[in-house]
Amino acid sequence: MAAVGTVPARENAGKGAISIRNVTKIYDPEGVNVLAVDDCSLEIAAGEVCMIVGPSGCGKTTLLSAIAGFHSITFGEIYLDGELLCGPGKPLADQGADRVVVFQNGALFPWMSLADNVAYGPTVQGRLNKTQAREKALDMLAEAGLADVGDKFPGEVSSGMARRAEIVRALINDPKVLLLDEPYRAMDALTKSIMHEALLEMYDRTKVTIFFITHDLEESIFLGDRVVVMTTRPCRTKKIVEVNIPRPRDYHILSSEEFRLLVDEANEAVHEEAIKAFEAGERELA
Amino acid sequence: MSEPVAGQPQPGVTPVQGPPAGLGMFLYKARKNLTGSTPYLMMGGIGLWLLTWWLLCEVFSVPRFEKMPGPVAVLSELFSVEPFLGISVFTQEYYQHIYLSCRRIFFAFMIATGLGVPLGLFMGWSKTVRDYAFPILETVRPIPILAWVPLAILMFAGFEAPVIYLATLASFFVTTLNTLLGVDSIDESYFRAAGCLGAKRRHIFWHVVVPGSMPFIFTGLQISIGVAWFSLVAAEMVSGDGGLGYLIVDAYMNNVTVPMVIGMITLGFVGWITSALVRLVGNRLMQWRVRALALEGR
Amino acid sequence: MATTAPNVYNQRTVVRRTRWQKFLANKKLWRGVTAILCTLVLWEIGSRWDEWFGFRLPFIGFIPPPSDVMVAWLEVLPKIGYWQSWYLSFKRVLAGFLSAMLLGIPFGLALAVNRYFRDIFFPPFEVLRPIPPLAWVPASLIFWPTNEMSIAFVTFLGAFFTIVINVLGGARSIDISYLRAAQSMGATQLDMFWRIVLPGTLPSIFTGAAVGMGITWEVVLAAEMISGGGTQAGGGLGFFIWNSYMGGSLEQIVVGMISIGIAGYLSSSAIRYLGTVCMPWRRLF
Amino acid sequence: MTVTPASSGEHEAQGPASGKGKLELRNVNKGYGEAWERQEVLTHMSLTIAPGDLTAVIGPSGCGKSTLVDLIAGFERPDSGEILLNGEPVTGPAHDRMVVFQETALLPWLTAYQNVAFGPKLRGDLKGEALDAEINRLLDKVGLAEFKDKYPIQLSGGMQRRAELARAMINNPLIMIMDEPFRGLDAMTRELMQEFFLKLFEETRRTNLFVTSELDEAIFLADRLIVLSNRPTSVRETIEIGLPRPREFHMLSSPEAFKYKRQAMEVLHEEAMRGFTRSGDQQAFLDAYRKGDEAQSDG
Repeated sequence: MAAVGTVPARENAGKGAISIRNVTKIYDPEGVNVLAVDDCSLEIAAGEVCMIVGPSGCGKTTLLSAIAGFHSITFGEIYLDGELLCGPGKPLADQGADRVVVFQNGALFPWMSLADNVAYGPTVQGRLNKTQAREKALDMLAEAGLADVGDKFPGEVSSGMARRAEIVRALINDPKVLLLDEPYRAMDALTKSIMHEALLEMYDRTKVTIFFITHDLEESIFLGDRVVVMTTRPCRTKKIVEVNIPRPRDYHILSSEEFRLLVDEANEAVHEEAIKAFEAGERELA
Repeated sequence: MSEPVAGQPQPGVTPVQGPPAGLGMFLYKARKNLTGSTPYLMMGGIGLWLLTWWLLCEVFSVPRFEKMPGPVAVLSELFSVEPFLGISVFTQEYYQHIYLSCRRIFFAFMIATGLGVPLGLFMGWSKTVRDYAFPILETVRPIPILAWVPLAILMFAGFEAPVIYLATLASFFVTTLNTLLGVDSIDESYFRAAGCLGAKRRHIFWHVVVPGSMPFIFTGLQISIGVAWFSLVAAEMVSGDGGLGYLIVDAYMNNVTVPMVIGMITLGFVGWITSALVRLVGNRLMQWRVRALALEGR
Repeated sequence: MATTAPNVYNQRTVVRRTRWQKFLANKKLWRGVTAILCTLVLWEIGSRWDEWFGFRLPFIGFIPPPSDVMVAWLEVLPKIGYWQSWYLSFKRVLAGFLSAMLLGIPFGLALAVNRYFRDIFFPPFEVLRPIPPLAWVPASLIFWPTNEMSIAFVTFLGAFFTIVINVLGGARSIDISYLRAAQSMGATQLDMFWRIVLPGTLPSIFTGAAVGMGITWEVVLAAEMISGGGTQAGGGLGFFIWNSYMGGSLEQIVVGMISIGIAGYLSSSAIRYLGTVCMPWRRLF
Repeated sequence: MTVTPASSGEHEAQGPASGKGKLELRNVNKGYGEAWERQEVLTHMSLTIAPGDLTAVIGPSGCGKSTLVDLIAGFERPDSGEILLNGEPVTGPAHDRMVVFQETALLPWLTAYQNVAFGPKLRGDLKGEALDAEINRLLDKVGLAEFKDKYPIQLSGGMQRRAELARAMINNPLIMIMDEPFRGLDAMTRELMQEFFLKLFEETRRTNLFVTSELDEAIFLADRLIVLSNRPTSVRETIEIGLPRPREFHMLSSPEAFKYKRQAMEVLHEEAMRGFTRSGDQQAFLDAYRKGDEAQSDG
């Protein structure tokens, strides 16, 4: 579905294919020498919701950081729409507004109101002037059901609202890819399910490519087109589950038969990795 | 799915009766505060303290305490139109001393803030600046400010400059280190988020580093103004000419105790006012934090 | 494109550095050393400007050059009087500091655990707190029979307020679930005080002690300068500085300043060390 | 529900009834604040927890689950109504009801061993070698034998929860109250902790009240699931979970489990939305999420 209402059609619609080829990341090669990602390859189509599931500390976030340009990679290369992001000779990708990250604990600037936060991207890139950006920000917030709280500071609204505003802040830049790093981790299950529906609704509107990191299997099946189960450190792809549940989805799906079958299919692999990660964790501390 | 937004009345929920407005709210709060024992105990505490002071110094004239002026002596002197010892709220001299001290504090505080905050920000922002500047700062810092007194007198001519220099030095260290701490305290994800949104390095400085370290800067400034008063008093006592510290030490030299205590009380009061002012400015500049804290405090 | 062999991990040819090589490559360290050396050199040049170029630079020109300071220091090092100053100052700091701890910790804890006690005693405490400790010097000189006692009293005041505020804040911020857990395991009020409130406040006590120690040194120094100067009761590093000032020995002033810096640093390190010994659970990580 | 007590070699110092408390809440009401600030948290709360059962309580966040725990544990008193444990009214905190706290309340200045020893040492009801043996047995049982001399911050999140379980179990409570004990753990560790806890429970069948906001967790663990309504809170629905014991994690994706899930989800979603969009009162809204924010500090 194309964009509705006040938002003009997305310029970057249909873009955002990520190609991760043989990526390896070694932290601190001269010292502790930790192999975080080992020869990982993954193709993500434009407009796909790709869910990455793996135990915490397995190296998923490293992968996201490499795409976003926070961390360099040691070997391999990553392409966005056929253009090299990082690879040999250019280990660190440039940071840019075509790949916007939503962070685990939220990174709305607490010193700016929600509207200013959302308007920040276009203003700082010089695409829009302050008033225009603010207007657009308020429009987009209203669309996400946050019309009344545009002038509030992030500390004044609930974490659920803040998280939605953060996604709006990402979307206003018309990114090719939205990178989400366990954004709902700290929320309780019921709030989470409401947040999921809000995210799905935004996705149905924009069809932006989503790279979503989580360790919650149900969340990933509910949201994703494809669930990639990762091994514990070093990070490799272990199993890929295609999710063919039609969109738009709502919470009824969570208790449907097809959902159950998918959970059943992926559960074994995830559980195995969880135990492995757990045992590794115990060993490390002993 | 579009959720109803907070602000629209929802069916099936009993409306919460709003808080009373204006005078009603004031009366409600006053009533609530006065029903507990706390306000009475607090007043009792102050009263008890004044009473002890009075009994010790003026009524029973306990040995050693008798040398000190009691609260009655101090207060009657402080509020007499024709003070016996020359200092009261009706004399110009009293305000002259306050003015002198405040002016020195003002200059010292401004210089220290003007130098310390930018230095701290740059140290936090650039690793190179920090690597060079931090060791020097840390080497000089353990030297107590008051050890600088003789050097300050030698380095600066006159009465005014050494005093201001000492107060400045004291608040400079506190301000710089707290600002640095403030920059360090900013979550890495804010830098990353700004980078993602297309901010350049200079944008990050102005939009992330500066506002993000504000809370620590103002904590630092509050401590810094306290430290400035601390060193100002010492400096005025040793080398000064006028000012509240001088008032105290001058009274001591002349063997009169009442102006001494008046000086102490005034110092406490003025010091408290200045730090309240800093807090006020901080709160004005950091509405985002004040509001969030107010909600949490509930 | 094919930059990766399938088993990259084992084929790495990265050379590991030895500890010594790492030390040499420590950029931060060398930058720090450079900065301090540069400062010293600039100081030397600034101070000797008068000698070399015939006119005095402002400010820095009045400070003796570091080389002269070094010479002066070597001169006083073997003298007993210098070490006696150290001893006297340390004694005063310790006396004031310990008495502040002994009174401040129980007072702070009492303020924290008992509401009525807090309501009564906190307001006068708050009224007295903003008065800078040095403003008490003349009053305490009059009040106490000896100089030594008045110095001790002012020193005590300096540390006392800081320690009380820290203890109070620390004790009030103890997680309520600790108290509840203890309660449901059958702890009495006394148990809760000794086993929860006290260890829970320990970190704040040490924070307060570290800050208090700094103030103590300042106060002792000032008190020595103001009161001890010129009398036989004097002594101490503050007096050493003041005496050098009166005697016009600029180098010795700087020697005194550096000595006091070292002394202050030593005492705060001692507190930090004590903190790690008393709180093993904070030493980790 | 009739249960045959699992016979394990457990130390049963408190007599035969140990660990098999029966808890009853009769028409309990609780609210906070005065006048216009007054917020009713619990209204007409009645429920019975059968001995040897694991009862899960689930409800939207901010609905008053924690208040319920505080009341049962005796940290707070109800405004009206009564709480009975084995027929005796609850008057204050005591070691017959042990709470396992959200996040954990292990004392950071004590090692795992000392933390477990804390309760018995306070009361002095278990001493010397008997105490030592019991602590070691429990630590071994929760898989922390190697870690007994470590301080809580040296342990991983999962280990801390297990240490806290051991600390509660050594007091031999009549009932264990778990207040969202696995909150803040990541989903995978959480799953493992659930399995672990389940094994522990099925071995001892100690009466357990398990408060949670995670539906899967509740269905996986519980004999009975109590769904709470949004604030003011009362029991909205009770679902008997008939999954066989001993349970395994496969059962969670069985058709039967999904049947329970469907049943509970309808009610829960409705209640959660009610909390989410509750009136225009921003404050109430925030209250509901305050806890979610606090959990973030777990990073």
